[in-house]
Amino acid sequence: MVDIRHGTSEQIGPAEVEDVELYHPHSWWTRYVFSQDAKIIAVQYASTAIAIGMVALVLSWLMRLQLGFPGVFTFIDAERYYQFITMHGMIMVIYLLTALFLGGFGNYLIPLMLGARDMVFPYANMLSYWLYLLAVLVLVTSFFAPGGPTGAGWTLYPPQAVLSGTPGGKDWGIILMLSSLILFVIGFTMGGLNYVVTVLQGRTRGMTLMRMPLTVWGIFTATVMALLAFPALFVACVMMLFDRVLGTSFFMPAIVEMGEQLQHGGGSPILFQHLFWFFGHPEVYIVALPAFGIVSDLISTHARKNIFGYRMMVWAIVIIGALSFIVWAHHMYVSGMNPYFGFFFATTTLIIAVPTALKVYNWVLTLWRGDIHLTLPMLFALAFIVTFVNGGLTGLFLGNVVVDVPLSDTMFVVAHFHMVMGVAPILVIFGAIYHWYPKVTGRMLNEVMGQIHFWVTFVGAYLIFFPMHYLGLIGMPRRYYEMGETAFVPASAHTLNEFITIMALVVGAAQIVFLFNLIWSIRHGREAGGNPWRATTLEWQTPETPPRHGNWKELPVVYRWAYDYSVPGAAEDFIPQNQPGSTGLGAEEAS
Amino acid sequence: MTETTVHTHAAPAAKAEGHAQTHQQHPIGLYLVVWLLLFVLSTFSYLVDYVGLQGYLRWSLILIFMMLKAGLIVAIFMHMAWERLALIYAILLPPLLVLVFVALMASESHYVLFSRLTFFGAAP
Amino acid sequence: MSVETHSTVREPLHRPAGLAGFAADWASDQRTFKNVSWGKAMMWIFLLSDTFVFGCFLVAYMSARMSTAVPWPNPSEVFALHIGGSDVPLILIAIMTFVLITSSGTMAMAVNFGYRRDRKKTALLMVLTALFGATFVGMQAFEWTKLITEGVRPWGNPWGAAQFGSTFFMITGFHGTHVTIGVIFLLIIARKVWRGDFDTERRGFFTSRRGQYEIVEITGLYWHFVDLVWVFIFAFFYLW
Amino acid sequence: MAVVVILVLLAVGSVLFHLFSPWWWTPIASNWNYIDNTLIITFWITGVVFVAVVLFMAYCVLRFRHRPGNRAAYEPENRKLEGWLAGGTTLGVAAMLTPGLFVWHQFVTVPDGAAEVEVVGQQWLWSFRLPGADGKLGTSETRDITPENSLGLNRNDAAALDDVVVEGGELHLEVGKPVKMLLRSVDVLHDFYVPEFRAKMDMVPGMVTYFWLTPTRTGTFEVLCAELCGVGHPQMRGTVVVDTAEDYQAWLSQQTTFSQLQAKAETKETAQAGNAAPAQ
Ligand code: HEA
Ligand code: HEA
Ligand code: CUA
Ligand SMILES: [Cu+2]
Repeated sequence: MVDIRHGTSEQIGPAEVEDVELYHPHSWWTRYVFSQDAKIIAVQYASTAIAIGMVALVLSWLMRLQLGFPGVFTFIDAERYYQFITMHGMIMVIYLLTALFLGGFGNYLIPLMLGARDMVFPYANMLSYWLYLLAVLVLVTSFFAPGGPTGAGWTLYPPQAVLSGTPGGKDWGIILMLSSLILFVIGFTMGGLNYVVTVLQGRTRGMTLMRMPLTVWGIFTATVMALLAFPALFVACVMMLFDRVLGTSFFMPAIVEMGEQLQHGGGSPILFQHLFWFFGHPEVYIVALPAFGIVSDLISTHARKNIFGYRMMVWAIVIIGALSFIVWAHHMYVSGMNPYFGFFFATTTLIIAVPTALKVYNWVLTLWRGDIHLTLPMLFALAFIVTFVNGGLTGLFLGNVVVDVPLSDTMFVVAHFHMVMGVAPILVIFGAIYHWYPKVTGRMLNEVMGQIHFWVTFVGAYLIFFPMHYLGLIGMPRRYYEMGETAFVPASAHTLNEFITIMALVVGAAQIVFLFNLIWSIRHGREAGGNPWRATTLEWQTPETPPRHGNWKELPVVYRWAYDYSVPGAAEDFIPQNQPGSTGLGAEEAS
Repeated sequence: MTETTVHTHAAPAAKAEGHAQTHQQHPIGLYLVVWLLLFVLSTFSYLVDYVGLQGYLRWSLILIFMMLKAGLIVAIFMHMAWERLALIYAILLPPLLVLVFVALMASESHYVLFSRLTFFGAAP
Repeated sequence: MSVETHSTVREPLHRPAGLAGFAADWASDQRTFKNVSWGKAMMWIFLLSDTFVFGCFLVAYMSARMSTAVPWPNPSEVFALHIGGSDVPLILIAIMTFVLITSSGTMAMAVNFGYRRDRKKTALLMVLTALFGATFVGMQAFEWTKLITEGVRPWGNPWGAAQFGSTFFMITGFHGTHVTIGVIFLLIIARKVWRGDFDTERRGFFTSRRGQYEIVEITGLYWHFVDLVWVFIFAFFYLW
Repeated sequence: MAVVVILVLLAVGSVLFHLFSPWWWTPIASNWNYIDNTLIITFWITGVVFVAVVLFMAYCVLRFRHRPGNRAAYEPENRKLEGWLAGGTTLGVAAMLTPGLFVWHQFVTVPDGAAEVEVVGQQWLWSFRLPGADGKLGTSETRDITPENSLGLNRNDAAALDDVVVEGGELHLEVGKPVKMLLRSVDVLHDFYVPEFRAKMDMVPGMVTYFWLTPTRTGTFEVLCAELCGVGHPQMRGTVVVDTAEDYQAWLSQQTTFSQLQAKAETKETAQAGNAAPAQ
């Protein structure tokens, strides 16, 4: 065993496996298109995710236009509206966040941060991306299929999802949606196995699990969860596909649709909900844990201070991951399931608040007595904490079963999950891009554009979603194409809706600044050098920037944990993980 | 039995990646015994149905034979018995989550059935 | 203090066994699963994920069966064969079970001979395994045709709950697919063994990685898993 | 520096917004003010935590922002502090959960005296059924649904014949009398939601769900559907009227029972048959 925080070469065992020989691309195609280099696959994943994410963003504007100014934009009819929210939700959660965090950041950072040359199975890794791309394309085709994409809501609840009362229900929409999801799961499994095995079996000498940067911990745990949660989605999709095309009755009881008796009978819609949320709840943490990990590193690096309570942080991530498999039915408090489940799931759900809370505390305690550089990544990290705490706390309302009863399926829920998922992790993504862009391209992103982007996005997004809670409190249901004249909704609420819409458009515009920055800086950005943030983790210690295929000339050896910032007695205020010697090891606290 | 794994010819000679591993090599005789056992157990569980046992006895027998078979396959044929605990726990613990799922869904199904029998007339 | 360069590969430190070993392994650097190759680790974790897939299928089946108010067809009659003037319950399924178990046995031996670098025996045993697997799939096909001719459809059947047909076709179908894929892989690997790829460490066509006899064990893991799943299907679908 | 200002503004602003914004729940009309109370408790606890965390951050940024020559402290962990924080959080969570679970227990245990009312959802309208003289609701069956028998009541069930059927009309409830809402759907998921009652529950085809409440004030309330059920979802509205005892009886007496509906249907058919006969 090696001490978490430091070690000398004597304590480090010999290489257990021989250095891999890399796959050497022979042509331009195998080098840049069908590349097996994790870093290139990462960029492919990220660009695809961002591209499709932009579509989802545009959809959100259209939805907001309808909600803010009902009846003004006549081309948005009810059918279209439901297709928009469905695609918006599904794309954002699965095809943007999951793909970007695991496929994008996972592929880029895991091998670099662990001192590996590449993922353990580059070929499967490549297949993973191409299957993901295929899934995205299938999803996109559904926009052009007869009947358009499905409008069943991203939860795809049957029977509604496969009936004619819903857009795409009896057309191609739902079929393409399910197929796309199935493809995504298969593709992801290929990549996921790679990430997990690389973390478990592909680390460099001296890199113990307890020396990994929290970024890797977050992505690793999320991937393990994904490998165990996606099967439920896969099964649910297969079964619904059969209900739709083969006429089976897994989720279909006897139904009279618009006065006509259907052939189905005996199935249980609740079963689908359980399968979906057995996947769905872990899924929301799958997009949260990588954010937790990344933000920890951003804060630590830019506050020039070791992350506070590293072990606690690791255990919190693991415990959250494990618990999240036994809380799924908190999405079903009012679904008509066995009401006594409420006691069990309310308890497990609120328990999760404790490890999560500890993470929050440790983030802010890392700032305490730090040397805070208000760089863009740091700003986004701070913004993340605010929005995440806000969204997480509203989660406690919904988790507390009785309180969920009036709030469920109202805009309060929408506000909750946007704050905690639609804003917080997205802010981390931005911070992370500002942080690692120099490593990927060798150049910094433009600071001015960055500042604009940050302020508008942070303040704007908060102004969009904080007031939205109160619409839910009034009783405004979600997934309403238009409220119409409703006695209990005051006129002022409609004004608030207009305000939210305007903010949404403003924030959206800021994203365009960001995208422009991404492209502009590739050429015109300031030269970054190898380690612009003076960070300790291995990815900043590569011989070249951007790192070449294979990452290292000679594999690095790790002598210390990832957080030796401002070590007393050390010359610099950071000590890279691969720097030997016992300068200010903080051995005192170690024990 | 763990020491079987320890004798590894990793060593300086370690050539390509795979070579640093222990080879899961075990007496053929053992395989044959397990094979035989699996046959017997399968026959038993088949007989449970053939004889037409019912109720708890049937279920306990079915489950016992099932677990025994599963155990043998995993432990011997898949060499789990000779793996180190690190792997054994990593693979065998997560499925417990499925058990939780099964338990809750069993109760849920009862609830649905109860509701159907109480409120619906003829069978749906 | 000499920082040893990467190339030196010393005899690995002796590792404690049991729980102490568990802690040591997880706290160690480089590899958590000592003496487990990348490929094998990958296969194990994949199987874990696949366990959840079949787990969910079975949960769905259980829920459907427990929550339907319509009587469930009695498998031991449905799957009976008319032999020698009398109906023998589940006989075909029993035979299928034995076939699959047998294939597991031959597979286990193939692995063994593989590590003895006995090319011929290994290849033969793998082909034999594949044959048993194919037989299993064949009998499954027979079973399906039999049921279909008797009027079982995914959306209904003459004897009771519609979910009987749907779950049957879905679960056995999914398992059958796994077996078929296994057969294909077995044949591919058998060919490589026969050709001696793993003695010459010939590179894979796609992955351009050196071939190892260990791939036989990895394929074996998958194959045994397919057998394992059948154990549960047999108990829950046919015997319930 | 701007960050500090903004953070403080966010914390303070959020609280002020909560206190002074005109947007708050509608006046309650049922016994579930327990739910409101639990919600208030949660608001206070979480509010305090939110403000505390954000202000602490703001302070840190102000106090420890980078200045030339600064150096951060080296403080890997502090078991004691982390222990205290964990404990405090656990308390806070418990303080919210415990009352919650008590109220939930009330929510799922229907009082014995509760009268049964059935709500039937379909795309996209509400129908209601009340027990007749026998005080029992008869069994139903989606398969039995026909134009004449739009709720699919079971003709062979004596208890069903005298049930009062309200197709697409208003539901009337008696103030102060606990009612058990039995929820049924004939096509897709719906959700019976009356904001003033606070309670809501999905209606699931193929089974019957429920919740109970006691209306506490008379008035007319709007029923909304709170589970996506296709394009008509937002138009799926209904009306619940909470009456005094006598108004309620007056309304009840005007409703038609299932058997009466059947009779009407019969006569129609025979009439048609009569007209049809000479035609050939
Ligand atoms: C990143 C995604 C993410 C995350 C992290 C969370 C986190 C949480 N969520 Fe959320 N949730 C979603 C995404 C997410 N959620 C989505 C997408 C939906 C809607 C799906 C749909 O229907 O479309 C949803 C819906 C949802 C529901 C269902 C609502 C309904 O449909 O009726 C519930 C109910 O329990 C819930 C609860 C919680 C809880 C308790 C947490 C907790 O994990 C939060 C824990 C965090 C904190 C508590 C804050 C930090 C703590 C402190 C600062 C200290 C606290 C101190 C004290 C409590 C004293 N969420
Ligand atoms: C990560 C998830 C995510 C994100 C980022 C968003 C972003 C937004 N969402 Fe959405 N939303 C969902 C997930 C998300 N949403 C889900 C799951 C649903 C439920 C669907 C359903 O009911 O079935 C939903 C539903 C939903 C509704 C409810 C519809 C209804 O119930 O009637 C509304 C209404 O206002 C809305 C609005 C918005 C707005 C204005 C934005 C944004 O405009 C907020 C402001 C913008 C940002 C914070 C920046 C985001 C930038 C990008 C996404 C660009 C891509 C990324 C990079 C360039 C790196 N969304
Ligand atoms: Cu009915 Cu929504
Ligand atoms: Cu959840």
